[in-house]
Amino acid sequence: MNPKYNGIYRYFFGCLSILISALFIGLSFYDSKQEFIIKSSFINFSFRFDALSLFFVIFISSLSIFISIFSIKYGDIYDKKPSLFFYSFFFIMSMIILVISNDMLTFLIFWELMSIFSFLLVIYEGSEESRRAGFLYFLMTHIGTILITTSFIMLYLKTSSLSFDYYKGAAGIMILAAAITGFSIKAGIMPFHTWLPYAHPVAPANISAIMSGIMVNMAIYGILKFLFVFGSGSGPFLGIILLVIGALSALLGIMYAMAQKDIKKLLAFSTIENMGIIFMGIGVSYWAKVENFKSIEYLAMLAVLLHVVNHGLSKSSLFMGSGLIDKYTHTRNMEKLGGLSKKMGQLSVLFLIGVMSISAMPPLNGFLSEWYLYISLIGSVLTNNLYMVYFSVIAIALLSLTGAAAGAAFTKLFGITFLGKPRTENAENAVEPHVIERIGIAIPVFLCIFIGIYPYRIISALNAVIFYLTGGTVSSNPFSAVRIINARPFSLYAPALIAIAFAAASSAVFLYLKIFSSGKKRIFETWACGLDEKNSKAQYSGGGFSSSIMKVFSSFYSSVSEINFEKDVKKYFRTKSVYTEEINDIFEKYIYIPAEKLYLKLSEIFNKAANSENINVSLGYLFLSLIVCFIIYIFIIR
Amino acid sequence: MIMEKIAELFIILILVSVVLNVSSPFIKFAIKLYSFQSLMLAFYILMGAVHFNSINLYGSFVITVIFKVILIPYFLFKTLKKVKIDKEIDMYIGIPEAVVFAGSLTLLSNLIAQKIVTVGITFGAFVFTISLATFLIGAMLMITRKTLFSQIIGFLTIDNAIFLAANSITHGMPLLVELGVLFDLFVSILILSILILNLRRNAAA
Amino acid sequence: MYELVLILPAAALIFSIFIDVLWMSYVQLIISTLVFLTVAAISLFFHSITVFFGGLFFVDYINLVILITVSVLELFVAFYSFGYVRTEIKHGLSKRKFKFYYFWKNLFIFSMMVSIMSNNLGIYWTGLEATTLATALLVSFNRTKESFEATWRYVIMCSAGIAIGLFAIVILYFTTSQVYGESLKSLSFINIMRAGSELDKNFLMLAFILALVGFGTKVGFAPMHNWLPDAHSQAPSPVSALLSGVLLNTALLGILRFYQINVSAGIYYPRYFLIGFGFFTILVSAFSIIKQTDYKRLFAFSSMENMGLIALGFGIGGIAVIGSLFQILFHALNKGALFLSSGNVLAVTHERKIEKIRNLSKNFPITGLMLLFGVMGISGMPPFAMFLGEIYIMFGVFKTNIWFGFLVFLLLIFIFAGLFSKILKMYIGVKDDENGRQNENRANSGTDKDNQDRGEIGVHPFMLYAPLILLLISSILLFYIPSPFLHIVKSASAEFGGKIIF
Amino acid sequence: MISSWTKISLKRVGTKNYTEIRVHINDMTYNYNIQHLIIGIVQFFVIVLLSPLFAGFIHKLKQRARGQKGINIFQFYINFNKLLKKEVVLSKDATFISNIAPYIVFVSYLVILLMLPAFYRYSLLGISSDVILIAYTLALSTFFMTLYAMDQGSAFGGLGASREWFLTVLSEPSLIFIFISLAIYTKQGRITDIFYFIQKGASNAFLYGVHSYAVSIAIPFLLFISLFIVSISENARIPIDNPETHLELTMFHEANILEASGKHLGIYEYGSYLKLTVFLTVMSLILFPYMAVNIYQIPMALIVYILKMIILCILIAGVEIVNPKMRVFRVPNVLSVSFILSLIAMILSIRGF
Repeated sequence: MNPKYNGIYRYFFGCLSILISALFIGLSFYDSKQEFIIKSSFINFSFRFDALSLFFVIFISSLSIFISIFSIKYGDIYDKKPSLFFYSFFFIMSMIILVISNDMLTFLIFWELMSIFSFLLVIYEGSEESRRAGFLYFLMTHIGTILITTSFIMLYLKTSSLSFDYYKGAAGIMILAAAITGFSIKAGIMPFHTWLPYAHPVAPANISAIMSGIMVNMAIYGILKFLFVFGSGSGPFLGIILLVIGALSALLGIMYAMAQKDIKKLLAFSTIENMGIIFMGIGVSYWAKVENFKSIEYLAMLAVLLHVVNHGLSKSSLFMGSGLIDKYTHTRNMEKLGGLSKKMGQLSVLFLIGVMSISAMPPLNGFLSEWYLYISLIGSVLTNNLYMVYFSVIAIALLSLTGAAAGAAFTKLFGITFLGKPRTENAENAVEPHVIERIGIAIPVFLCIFIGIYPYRIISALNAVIFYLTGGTVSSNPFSAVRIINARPFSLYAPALIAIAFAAASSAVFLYLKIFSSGKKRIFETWACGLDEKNSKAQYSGGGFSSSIMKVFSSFYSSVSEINFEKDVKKYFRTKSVYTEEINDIFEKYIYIPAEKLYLKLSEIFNKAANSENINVSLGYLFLSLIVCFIIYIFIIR
Repeated sequence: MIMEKIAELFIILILVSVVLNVSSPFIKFAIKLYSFQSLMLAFYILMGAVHFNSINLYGSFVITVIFKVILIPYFLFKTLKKVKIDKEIDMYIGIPEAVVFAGSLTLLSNLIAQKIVTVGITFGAFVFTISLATFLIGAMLMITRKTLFSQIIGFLTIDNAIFLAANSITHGMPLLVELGVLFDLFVSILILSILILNLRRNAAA
Repeated sequence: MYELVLILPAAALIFSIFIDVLWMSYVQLIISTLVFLTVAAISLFFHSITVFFGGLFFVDYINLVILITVSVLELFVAFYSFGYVRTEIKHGLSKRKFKFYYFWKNLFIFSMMVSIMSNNLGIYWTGLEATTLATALLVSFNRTKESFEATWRYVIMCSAGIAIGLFAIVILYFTTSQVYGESLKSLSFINIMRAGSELDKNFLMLAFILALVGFGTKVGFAPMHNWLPDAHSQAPSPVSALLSGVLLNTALLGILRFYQINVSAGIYYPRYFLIGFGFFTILVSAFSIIKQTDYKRLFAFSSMENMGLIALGFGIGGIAVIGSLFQILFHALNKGALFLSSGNVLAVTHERKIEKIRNLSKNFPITGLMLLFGVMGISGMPPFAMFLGEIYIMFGVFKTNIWFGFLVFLLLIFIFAGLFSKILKMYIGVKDDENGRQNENRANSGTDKDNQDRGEIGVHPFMLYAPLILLLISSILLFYIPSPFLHIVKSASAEFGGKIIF
Repeated sequence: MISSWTKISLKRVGTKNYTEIRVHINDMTYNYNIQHLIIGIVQFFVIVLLSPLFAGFIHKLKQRARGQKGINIFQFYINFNKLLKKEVVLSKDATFISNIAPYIVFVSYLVILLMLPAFYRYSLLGISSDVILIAYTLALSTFFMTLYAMDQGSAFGGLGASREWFLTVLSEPSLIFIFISLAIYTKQGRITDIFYFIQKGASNAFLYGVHSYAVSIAIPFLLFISLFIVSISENARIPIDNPETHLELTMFHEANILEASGKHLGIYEYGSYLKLTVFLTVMSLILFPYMAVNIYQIPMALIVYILKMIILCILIAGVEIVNPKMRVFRVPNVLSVSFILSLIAMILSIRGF
């Protein structure tokens, strides 16, 4: 391989994934009800475009087009090991084929292929950190796959068919529970989330963007397929469980996000949060489906689908942005950044919009889906159902807490990283990213704004999916109020109107100030109580920013912090003190690590007993098993 | 009738040789006992051959004598000479306990044989008891003794037990099969001897 | 044509005595290819049970599956050996040793072929014991203390086990001689099957149990498995591949024959014994695998697990039998790839310990990736064909009991975790400081210049291609299974009462 | 699809000389006519213009209670005007955030006020005056204010931002809860509808003795207390924050805008008055929902509104005078009380009191 041509892989696979994604988009627009089967000798690979998979095909393809555009330039730091582009191409393809597959073996094969390629991308950097992350990720995802396989096996035994066509309404509670558990491992829902904050940060940024923006949503696809297509529509408590788990993981996800220093890790925890929000929507929708509250079902489903789109767009753009920060400053640690906004002006604007979108600030798209979720939760409170009322009240409480905490976490992210003074030289030497990289981020960010302000087009498009899943639609009318339990209009959020109001009010204020205030401006240094203003260390640090909130919610964390002073120095004139803080995941600490220890202990006992070095013992086992079999035999023949 | 009694004597001698084997820590003696035991087996087969006038059993007698009585003990002796071990030192259970254990295994096998043997076996449950007991005691030898030779002896005892069973409950396996089995046994003893030598050399080095 | 399958390995055996090693590697390639072609031709035109060599040997659907497995794996092992011999000779092993290697390997193959195709159970026994003896000296190929100990354990345990198997054959012979009289005829499998229900059921079952424990020792069922990890670890890698991929299946064939006889006689208890041993084997392997420190032992435990799974499948019957039959071939391919690619690492570094091997992604990019993918395949992940086998077995398991299915899956997850954590550590793990320094010192103190670069460059390209192609085949088989093989599997499963639902 | 979109029909209605813009799609009609629009705009401007007065009134009350002479209650208008005339001093480290954040903060309060009914049943943005939207718009203002605080790289800015979010994380859920409790209580989602509903129910019950809607005193009372606590925390009032101090240890709100000057400071200050007014207005509506339904009731409603606001101002000033400032980490205790009160209110309203 001539190093001169290294870039060719990047261009080739980048363009290829753009082309094929575009092809799939075209295919799905061309004819929405295609079905084809590739016959092999033993298993048939059948594929089908239905409304749900169509939605996901377009979603995956369009996001991967943006990310591919981005990585065409961004990837040049990975030119030395071009396997990145190869893997990521297949990663995208396997996801696209996954959502159109129409029988269980095809589904499982491409599901696992997706996992394998994403795993290879996680360990791409080849560091010790990436090994641990990769192992954890692959183990967890394997467990998930096995649970999914289990549910498919049970479906197969029930219907004696491999094709999805026969699974409609066949899945009972057991099957659904297994499938949901399996998929929620992939989605990173709270008790199973441990892999996610490790795996997402270690991968290259474009891969993190794909994983967080697209891949976790494959789990949502699976759950929707199982609950709303295969599900027999029983067990309303499943919906409630999903709601509660979703709410908890939303809250805990964002609480942990707030505590992070690593930009990508923060974003990864935020992915957990958003998956939690999506799960809440699914839970409400499924519960409403079982209990036959139609309009709540549709609204919650709209919330789910919209949030999938919104989260995909904003999270992928944020991950791409974090990749650019990493690329141009060589660090992802917020405590070493700061003041990037001056160096990377355009990126910071894009990043700001992404951050606003993901923390659900009103005129943008993130708020839209959360609003629908709130409305459906309020609706389920209003149904007066005996149990759901309390759970949805709790869910509203947790969701509102999540919303506020998301604001705090992302203020920290943006404020510490982009604003203030540069904290290290890394941050000082940053430059504006290449234009192609900016374009790659700009498109999803633009879409965020577009969907946020003018969502009617996408809602009317999503109605096809909602109809496929639930049998009803949500009005895509700008001025049609939502109804939740009875025919009376309940409420309305008209984003376009709000946006216009914002624009009008700001221009009015601007004009007023233009006319009535002095336009004088003076640039001067920040007042720092007379101290040296060059000292960037005087700024608030990221850890300090979140510490007060963390102190209030300290029961969620198991944090260990200590301050080390140099010894033998005068008490009040220390030259140096070291503050270390370690924030541990409570699930990791109280569930995963003890489980691992238990397994290792058991294996040690087993290993000692079963794999004895002593040949006499081995022979003893041989004859012992003979005798045991003999005794059983004697009992059998009587 | 008298033939049967004589055959029973041979069989009892097999069991006795095995029990003697258990009671002695000397390897040379054990190999000799094995040779004797195989000879008793061969005589037993010969009795069967005379009784049924079966050419198959005559052939079986010949190859048993060649392989089990002569060749295998010869090679074991040769190896033993090179390795220079004469006594079993490490045992998991002491000799008196082992002998008592062997006795109880015989009782156990009698019990099992009574239970299993229902239909016409040539010489009845008696042979089955003995062969099972021999089998189990051989297994016990393999399990309880650490020296490699004792393990080989135990293995060979098991093999003899199976041969005894084969020649008592049936009129011997087909000659082709028997030849193959004995040849395999012989080769395995050869290989085990080589291994003993190599292990010894490695341990010495 | 059928005779060729026996004659060709015998010819190779004879050649190996007289021809120089380097020439022998070519001859071996040709003969292995011929064997493969013969078996391919047999399986293409196979339509019913065929007897040859005067009724002593036969081919039916079940042993044809194993025959195909042997011939395919043998072909790749021959390929691999071609490079292996050259690499090892370059690294300073004597040619005479490899003459030995070829001799014993061909004897092993020959006796295995005899064993697989024998119609007569006595001959089956002889062949199986012969495989033990033929591989014994291959296991001690390295002539170290560990290898001799492993061989000792292997020979003693397998001989004792197979002696028990002989007991089973004796009892079976006694039972059948009631029908056919005392001759070679009453050990003929075809005849026994024909007699079927006339035989004494108690004795048949006793024979089955003895066969299960006896041959099960050689299959590697827990708790009789103790020889297996050591032997697999100490044998030269191509031999390990053969041991794991086909020898275990050959031993399993014996159990299956007894099982078939029992089934034909209408006895249904044996399946519980198969399920029990299969499950227990998976259990033991699941809890032992994480504690292994030697990477070839790791794969050995994985082989145990897979044999357990196959036995489980046969025991459960129905749809699971198809899975088990698939698994026999697919496991051989995948495990072959694993052992062969681990052989690459071993051939260059001469290190068996996992902790001594680090950062394969840099030094052995292709081999490391093959190991990684191989482990994925062996854990039943697509795009490798074992996915099919495993899922079909699990169909059966879940059909019997859902919770049992969950339990088996849990154990499989443990095994995957154990295997994968170790392999991943080898692939991109970073050494601890102390170990790292130690290893560096050893590398510098080495006299041989070739040993110093310790990379994939020191490996003959054939050693890379063989496992690569095996993995590729495994991957292709997931998407396309040749219809003759499918037909064979279907018919074979029909003999166990398997029903195929597509 | 387009056919189902907005149909805006303009027509002359009868003898009345105004145009009615009727927005109706499929099923829902929300009447807007010129009258509503004009009164909505008037209402908006009245509140916006009055808001510094309320703040000044509270300030004055506090000072008088402490025995000081006190400022002119129109002082804040003067301050605002003066600040506009001053030059803006920007930090060297300031970015575009510093230039846009004051506007966005200010405008988001304006937008909330556009949605809020004060003394007239319809507001200008009444059609889209969802309660959750209001709560999140408040969060938007906090978001930009804290970004502004962190923009200059001063130590106080980060401190202020951190503390501001600390408060918001605790009070925002309470606020949302209060709003959603109201929504559940009335089964209405829009703030205009909510208070109209309460008003109608109350008037039906008390004036005509018709219990056509569920009427409760307990629930609004609980919500009022809860909202009172929240508004004290959100508006940086005394037990939690002190808007008059610039001591770094006690600053919450002021630390955020410490670097602001000139017109930026002016609109920040004005924004804080607006925010106070928003909270006071909502409280006043919970306390005594009386809004004009037609143009003739407006003078009465306006007077009632101002009266209510004066009462609330006195209340807040009273609380500020009586209480000392509390430790930062005692704030969660107080806010959790508000949260629980609103939770109880919600549960009560579900079960149909």
